[in-house]
Amino acid sequence: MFIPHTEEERAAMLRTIGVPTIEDLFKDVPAKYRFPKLNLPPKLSEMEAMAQVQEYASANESTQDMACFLGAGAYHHYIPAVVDSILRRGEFYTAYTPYQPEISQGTLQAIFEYQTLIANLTGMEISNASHYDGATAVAEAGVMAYHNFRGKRGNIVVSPGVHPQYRQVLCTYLCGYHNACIKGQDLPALSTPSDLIPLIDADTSLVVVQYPDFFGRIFDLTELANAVHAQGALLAVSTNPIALGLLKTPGEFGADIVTGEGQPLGIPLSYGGPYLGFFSTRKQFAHKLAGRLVGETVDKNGERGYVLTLTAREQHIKRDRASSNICTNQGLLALAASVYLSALGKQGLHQVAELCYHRAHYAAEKINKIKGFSVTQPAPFFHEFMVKYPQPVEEINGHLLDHGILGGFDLGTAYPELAGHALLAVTEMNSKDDIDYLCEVLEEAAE
Amino acid sequence: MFIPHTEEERAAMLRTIGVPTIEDLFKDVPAKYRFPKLNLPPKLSEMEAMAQVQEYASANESTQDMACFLGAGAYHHYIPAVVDSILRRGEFYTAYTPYQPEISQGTLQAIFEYQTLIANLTGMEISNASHYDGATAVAEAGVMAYHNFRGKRGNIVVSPGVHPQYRQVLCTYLCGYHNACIKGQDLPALSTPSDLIPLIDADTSLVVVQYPDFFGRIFDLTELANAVHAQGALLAVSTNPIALGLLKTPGEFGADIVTGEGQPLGIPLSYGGPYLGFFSTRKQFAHKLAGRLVGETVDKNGERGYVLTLTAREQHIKRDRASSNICTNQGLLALAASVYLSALGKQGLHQVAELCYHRAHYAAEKINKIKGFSVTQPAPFFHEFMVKYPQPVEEINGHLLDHGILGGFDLGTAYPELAGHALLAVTEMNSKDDIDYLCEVLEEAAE
Amino acid sequence: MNEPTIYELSSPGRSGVHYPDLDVPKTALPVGLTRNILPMPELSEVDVTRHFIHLSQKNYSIDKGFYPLGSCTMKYNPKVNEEAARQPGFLHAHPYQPVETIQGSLALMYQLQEWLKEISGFVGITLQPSAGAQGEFVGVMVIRAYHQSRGDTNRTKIIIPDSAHGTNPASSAMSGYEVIPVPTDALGNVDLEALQTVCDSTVAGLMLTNPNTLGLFDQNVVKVIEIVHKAGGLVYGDGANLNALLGICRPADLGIDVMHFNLHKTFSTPHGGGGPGSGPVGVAKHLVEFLPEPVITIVEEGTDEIPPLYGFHKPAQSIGRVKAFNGQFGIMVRAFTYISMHGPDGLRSVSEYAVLNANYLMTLLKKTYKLPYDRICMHEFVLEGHWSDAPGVIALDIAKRLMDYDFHPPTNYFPLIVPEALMIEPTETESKQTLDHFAEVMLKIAEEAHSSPALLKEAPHNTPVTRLD
Amino acid sequence: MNEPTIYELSSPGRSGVHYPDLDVPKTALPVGLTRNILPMPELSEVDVTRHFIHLSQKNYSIDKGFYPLGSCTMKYNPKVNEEAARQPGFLHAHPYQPVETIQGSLALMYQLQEWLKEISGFVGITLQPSAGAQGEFVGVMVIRAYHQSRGDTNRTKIIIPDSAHGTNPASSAMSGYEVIPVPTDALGNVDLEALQTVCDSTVAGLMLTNPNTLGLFDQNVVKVIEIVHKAGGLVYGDGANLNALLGICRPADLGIDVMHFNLHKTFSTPHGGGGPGSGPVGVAKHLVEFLPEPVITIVEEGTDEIPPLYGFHKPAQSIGRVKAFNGQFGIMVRAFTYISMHGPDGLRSVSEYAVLNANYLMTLLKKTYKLPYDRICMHEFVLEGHWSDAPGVIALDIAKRLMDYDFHPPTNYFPLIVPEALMIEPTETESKQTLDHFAEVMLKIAEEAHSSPALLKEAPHNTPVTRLD
Ligand SMILES: Cc1ncc(COP(=O)(O)O)c(C=O)c1O
Ligand SMILES: Cc1ncc(COP(=O)(O)O)c(C=O)c1O
Repeated sequence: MFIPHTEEERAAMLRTIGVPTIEDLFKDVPAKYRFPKLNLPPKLSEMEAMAQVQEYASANESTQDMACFLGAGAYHHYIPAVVDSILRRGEFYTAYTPYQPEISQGTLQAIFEYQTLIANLTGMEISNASHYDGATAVAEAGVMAYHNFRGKRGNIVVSPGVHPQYRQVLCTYLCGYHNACIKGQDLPALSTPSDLIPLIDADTSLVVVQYPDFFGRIFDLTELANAVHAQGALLAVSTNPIALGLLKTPGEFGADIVTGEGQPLGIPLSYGGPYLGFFSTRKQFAHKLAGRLVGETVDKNGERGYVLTLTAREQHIKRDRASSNICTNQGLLALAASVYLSALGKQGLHQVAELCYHRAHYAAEKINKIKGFSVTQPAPFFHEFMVKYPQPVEEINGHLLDHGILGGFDLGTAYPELAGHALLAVTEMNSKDDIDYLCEVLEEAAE
Repeated sequence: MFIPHTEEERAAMLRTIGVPTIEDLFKDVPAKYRFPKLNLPPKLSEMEAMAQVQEYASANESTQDMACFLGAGAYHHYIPAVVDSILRRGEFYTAYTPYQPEISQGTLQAIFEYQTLIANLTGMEISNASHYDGATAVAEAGVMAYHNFRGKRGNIVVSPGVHPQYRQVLCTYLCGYHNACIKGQDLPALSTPSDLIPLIDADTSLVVVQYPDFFGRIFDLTELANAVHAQGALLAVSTNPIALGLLKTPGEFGADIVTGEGQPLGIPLSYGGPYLGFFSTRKQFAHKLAGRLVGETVDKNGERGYVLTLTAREQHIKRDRASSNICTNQGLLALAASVYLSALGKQGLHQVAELCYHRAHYAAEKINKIKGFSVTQPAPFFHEFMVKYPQPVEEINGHLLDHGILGGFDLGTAYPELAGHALLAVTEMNSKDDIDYLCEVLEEAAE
Repeated sequence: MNEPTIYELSSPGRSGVHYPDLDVPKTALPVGLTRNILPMPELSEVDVTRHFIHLSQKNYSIDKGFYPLGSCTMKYNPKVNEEAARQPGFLHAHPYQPVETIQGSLALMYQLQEWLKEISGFVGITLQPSAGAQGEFVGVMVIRAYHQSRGDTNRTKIIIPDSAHGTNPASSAMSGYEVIPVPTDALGNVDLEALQTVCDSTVAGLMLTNPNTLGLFDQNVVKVIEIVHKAGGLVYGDGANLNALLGICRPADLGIDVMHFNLHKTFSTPHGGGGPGSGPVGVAKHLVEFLPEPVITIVEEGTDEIPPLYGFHKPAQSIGRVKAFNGQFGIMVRAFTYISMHGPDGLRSVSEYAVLNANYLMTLLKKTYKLPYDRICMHEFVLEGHWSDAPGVIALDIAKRLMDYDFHPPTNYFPLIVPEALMIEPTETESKQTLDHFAEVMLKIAEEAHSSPALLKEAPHNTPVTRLD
Repeated sequence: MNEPTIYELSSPGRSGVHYPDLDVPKTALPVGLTRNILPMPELSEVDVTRHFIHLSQKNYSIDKGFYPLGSCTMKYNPKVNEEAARQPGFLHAHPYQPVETIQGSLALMYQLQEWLKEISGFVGITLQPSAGAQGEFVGVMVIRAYHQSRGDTNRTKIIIPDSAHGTNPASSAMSGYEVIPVPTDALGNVDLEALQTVCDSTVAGLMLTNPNTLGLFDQNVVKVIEIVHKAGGLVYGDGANLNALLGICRPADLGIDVMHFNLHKTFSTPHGGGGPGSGPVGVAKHLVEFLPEPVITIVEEGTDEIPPLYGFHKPAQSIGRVKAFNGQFGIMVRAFTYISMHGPDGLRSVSEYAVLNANYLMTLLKKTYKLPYDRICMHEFVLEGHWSDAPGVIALDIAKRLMDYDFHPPTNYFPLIVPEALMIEPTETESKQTLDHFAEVMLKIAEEAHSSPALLKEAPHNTPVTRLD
């Protein structure tokens, strides 16, 4: 199976080492704790293990079995077959961090390209090699801003329109930092960027907004950016990469940091992970950036090559003064995003974004016409929009489920003031027919 | 998508060629037949095409949804994940016939190893690179034997225990040959090898048996081999490669040609294809062998290399005097078989064969005890055994299907005299629990 | 780097894939009928993976680069095809499942038959043949059955142009026919006069490749077919070159009676290092009843709500079976997916761009390499790989030298009627940039052939092994 | 061969993946909020495939060969794991699906929690952390929350041995702690005296890696833990080296309070060229209520017929969330599959053979390379890559020279306490043959270092690029 040793080989190796048995190699382990009996099920053969896994998997219903109108930070997009065909290459997935550049040029160039793609997509200058997910990317933006002002500005203003879980993670990450304080959490759920401005002051290191926000709303961030910069603070924008196939970039608004969840870029839903946190910023912050960074160089023959750069920021060298503890990140998913963006290209990405945009608006308009349902939120929005339901969201969602539809996110669970509202997501996977069917079932549900 | 040309590139290329439009390249096509309108559905995007294909696929029930006791030449075995991980390598599946050995050593060495594995498995000296399937491998044995005697021996004696479709294919292949005649077709279905002996005479070029035969029966072929050779004829044995994990090889019995269906060696059922015909023989017939053959050589630096060898047999050179017309064969499936055999190895193959053997006998014994059912056929058998049903096989199979069981092959469809008999197959995929469940449902069916 | 064989890597006692322990009582093994040694290798999974990964790295492939192997249509194989064919409902279906449980596969096959009819103009299709050569065999056997069914038993010959692929004569011979070659004329067409001469009442048919293996559309194709038909023969079309004709011209419209398709060429199913392929055969009306069994058919018409029930049909005068089960199903799924993604306009574009690419490349090369038949080509063209002022350099040297530049060489030494043939088929999936780069290298090699021929004679220089014979 | 970047390969106007045409009316785009240029590359699918295939070919990987990168446990990644994680029911499940629709995933996570508990001896597990470093962060935050919950707010320091991985001090600092290093003694253990000295009431805890990064099991581990506990501190275990301890010793039994697992090391989930990993954290009883949310739990007990209903639980004094959604689920499936296929005996074998391999290789090399701590090692060992009689040659040169022999080098320059460190972790999946071959090459390189050092200084010689800084 996976341990190749034959009896003879083991015996020969023990002879070379000079111990009689393998057990003798463990004498440093306190005898009383040595060789505990593990109460685990007996081993399965590969075919049994696969059968078992299939049994678990088939106990799920998934977006392959249901029409999915659920988003809220994870989106059901089509993944072109070419993406997984590349991810399945052992050369990529069984390598590790490219510590030895000469035999890691594949990984290094792929990351370099990923960085370029993300910088271009977000309208920024540089990008790192990835974060764990969209949430920790926001958190690391908080940490970076904190360090940027050497801890002298403790406040981080966060819009309630930032994904609720991202805000939680930001809080967890920052709570060990002296003086750090997250503001804006008690603003009304549907606050707009301008509602944040009064909270920004000389103690503010960072302002964080989501664009489009958690409710799918698209706001002009110019005014906010000006206000942030007027106070000498930084602006971080957590964004949706597919929306940027269509929308003005955070960079154009003047964002200092752009983060986001890269899952929509060719990464399967996979019950929430592994996903991809992306993080881009301006050149001036290169030394403050967490994580890995790949740069271009030349070898002695003038041949172009790629290397991990600015590693002095990393914990291997800086230890307790490192800008972050991140080590293993989401390399393979960054590769997925690169292949996805390359495969779709300019036209494809734009087309997907348009399909999402127009279909979501079509759905909103149509749902708004159903008796009892109302879409109170004005256009424009992307991927998602909020609907007021005539009955508890859970009930309606139960009804949808019975009709093979995975309903929207129950906003009341994250924003008590929005109880009775659902957040419905529409992507290129939801055809007009799917949307029409959803409307039918919704109508029925309300009866 | 797949055609990369931009408008500008097309225009530039036409300028270089010196024609104004692409249409002008087709002036040799008679105008009246030029540019027909094809009545085909409009093109689908990748995501639509995948959705369509998924719809078709899910209109099937498959052995993944049902407990499968159906065999009859195609078997439900477990395919270790490593097999497909290799088959998905673009380097293998997007290459073609290794005409240029220096850049095809991967394919060539893999075929060479396949040939060695098959020769070793069947107990023969040489193997070719593959045939289309088990049926055409038998047919090509017939053609080879015919040519071996320069058409002077027209008779081929074929056991009724050879797969009915293989016999049909043999007939189709041979019917263009002067004087060729297939004998033995009117013997009783359950004839034994010794029943063939009276049909063998000086006009016999070849005797074909299946081992284990279509009914799963395992016969000693020594006596038959002696009788065949006494008449100066050749013996071809169509065999089951998994059974050879356990059983005496056809080579040991004195077979001159061994063929078989390689599907059980790591190839998905895939509704009947693509499969793999294997074909091995003795060195003395190397020049008579159809298809490709890879041999070992050294380059000028003494480095070992592999090449297509004895190509003078092939139709590129010999044209109408070639030993066969086979060109494209089943290369990728031969690779699958190599990976499968390497991954299972000596222990694994033996273990699979044992599981099949013992479970089949367990099932037979248990079914035989069910009222109304009888297993008339004495042990030993492999993979399969014949059961007499108390009701028409179709009816019982219908009942099984209702209980999620894919029942056995209805022998009456191929052997009218065996109406009311089913051929049940058992592999390592059928656990004792599955078998017990089958018995329960059978018992119920007969009530 | 030499890669050991799996047997050399084997270590006695090492175990690979494990299986469940036996859960039923043992039955005695048949005495005297078990084997004593099972000479299979003994490896761990890591050994196996590394071995085959190492081997794969020694291969050239379309996924790696340009593969202009003439007559083989080495177009890019879309990755979605691979996913399509691996849908569990397809992958795990047993060939003997009751038809009611397998309607998805049958519907797909039926649809593919219909589409192939529409593309080619034929009236009947069998999906059963495993590859082009088997398609040829089927076609010739169908021709044979046709004549026999009419009691026309004197027809013992098949005419085959000298430019034809070797499988054509081999298939004819397998079907019991004598093969009569006809020459190619100066323009690259079938020599009409010669054809006339051999066309008599002993002729069963002609095997015609059009566009032929020179990449040329026969300018007299209608006439050629007429001559054969007049003599009472039928015309077989070798569809290996169909990539030039999608939406351009339907072979049946020209009068061809029977033709095979190469799904692994025209319809982008991968070549697998030498297969699997798939070689469906299309026939005109008068030949439908001779097709091999099974043909997929509608056994019960559907309604608006209920889909039709698909099943099998055995043509009345079928030549029989040529393969067990139902053909290379997995390959059909790939071709089906490919056709779906193209639609009528997309298919026509395929051929248009295949022909554009070939003519473009031919234009770039023909000043430097001799082009024996200089006219607009279809999807491929044939050059001569030798020069009188570069004695000693042959086409093979050019082929090997191309490897040094990371290209797969063109087909060598075929068709036989062109000396030192280099048969180049770029396909439509290659970009202008790739063609320009290839042309540049070809011109450079032509120069090297004159200035430093040793570079060619000793090529390839960077491959895992040096030149092998 | 230089591979152009995807932007260099781009051709204006070229299109990649196509999507359906819009089937609903258009809505006006938000004025002033759309982008004018979308600087994405323009490629066809064949461009994309070839590009990434070319890149892949420039990588070393476990699938290609021996990868003894110390501290990273580069064991073979079973192929079945990849299939398991790609089961459609897993792959297409949305993280916010109602729990009733996702019992398969939840049951798997629950089971994995239980198994990790059993393997480690801990009482509570969170599967949420994304990798080892995030696990450390979680662990230290849990320690912090524990002290705070007791009103013990004076503890501002975390003690970390000088041999520790850089993530340990970084994680402590992120959690607001001051880092106090303790030295390693001559035998490679934590210096007890030094530890005693720094252990006072300001100490929140100790981060201990055991076996440590020298590959040595701390011979005083129980004592070390006792000292910290006596001072009121807690002990964090860095579980990166758990591959030495499966079925050998349960960290919780030793008294460790909290520890992270690296599923991507110990449990064979692939490293992906730098992730994704997964870093579950196990805690002793007194820390269970501080775990991040969510923990998977049984919300309704099952019966013989009805399986239990699984759901989420938020521990009462949870440190909060450290990641959106439910952790790196796909990685959990792989680890789950791996554990299933090993069972208790198989897991113990993993560690036994990992340790056997390391000791064997150490024995073969230690006469030639200086072994600074010469005693039986666990799953890895650290050599010094320099010799006084080969001036100028450093560990890096040896690393680069190994590439010429098709090996991945060991970890370089870590742990920091060994000069010119070469940290070698063979893992249990490598065969004696591979180890013998590696040892042979290492001895040859040692010889070359003395006889022809330029060979080392100029290495690597056959890589796509020469030495890069
Ligand atoms: C012109 C021509 N005809 C027939 C064939 C035979 O097709 P296959 O290889 O699919 O059997 C080929 C294959 O290369 C060919 O090029
Ligand atoms: C000893 C040790 N601790 C912690 C880590 C960090 O783990 P990860 O890379 O999963 O974040 C590593 C990783 O290399 C390590 O070797």
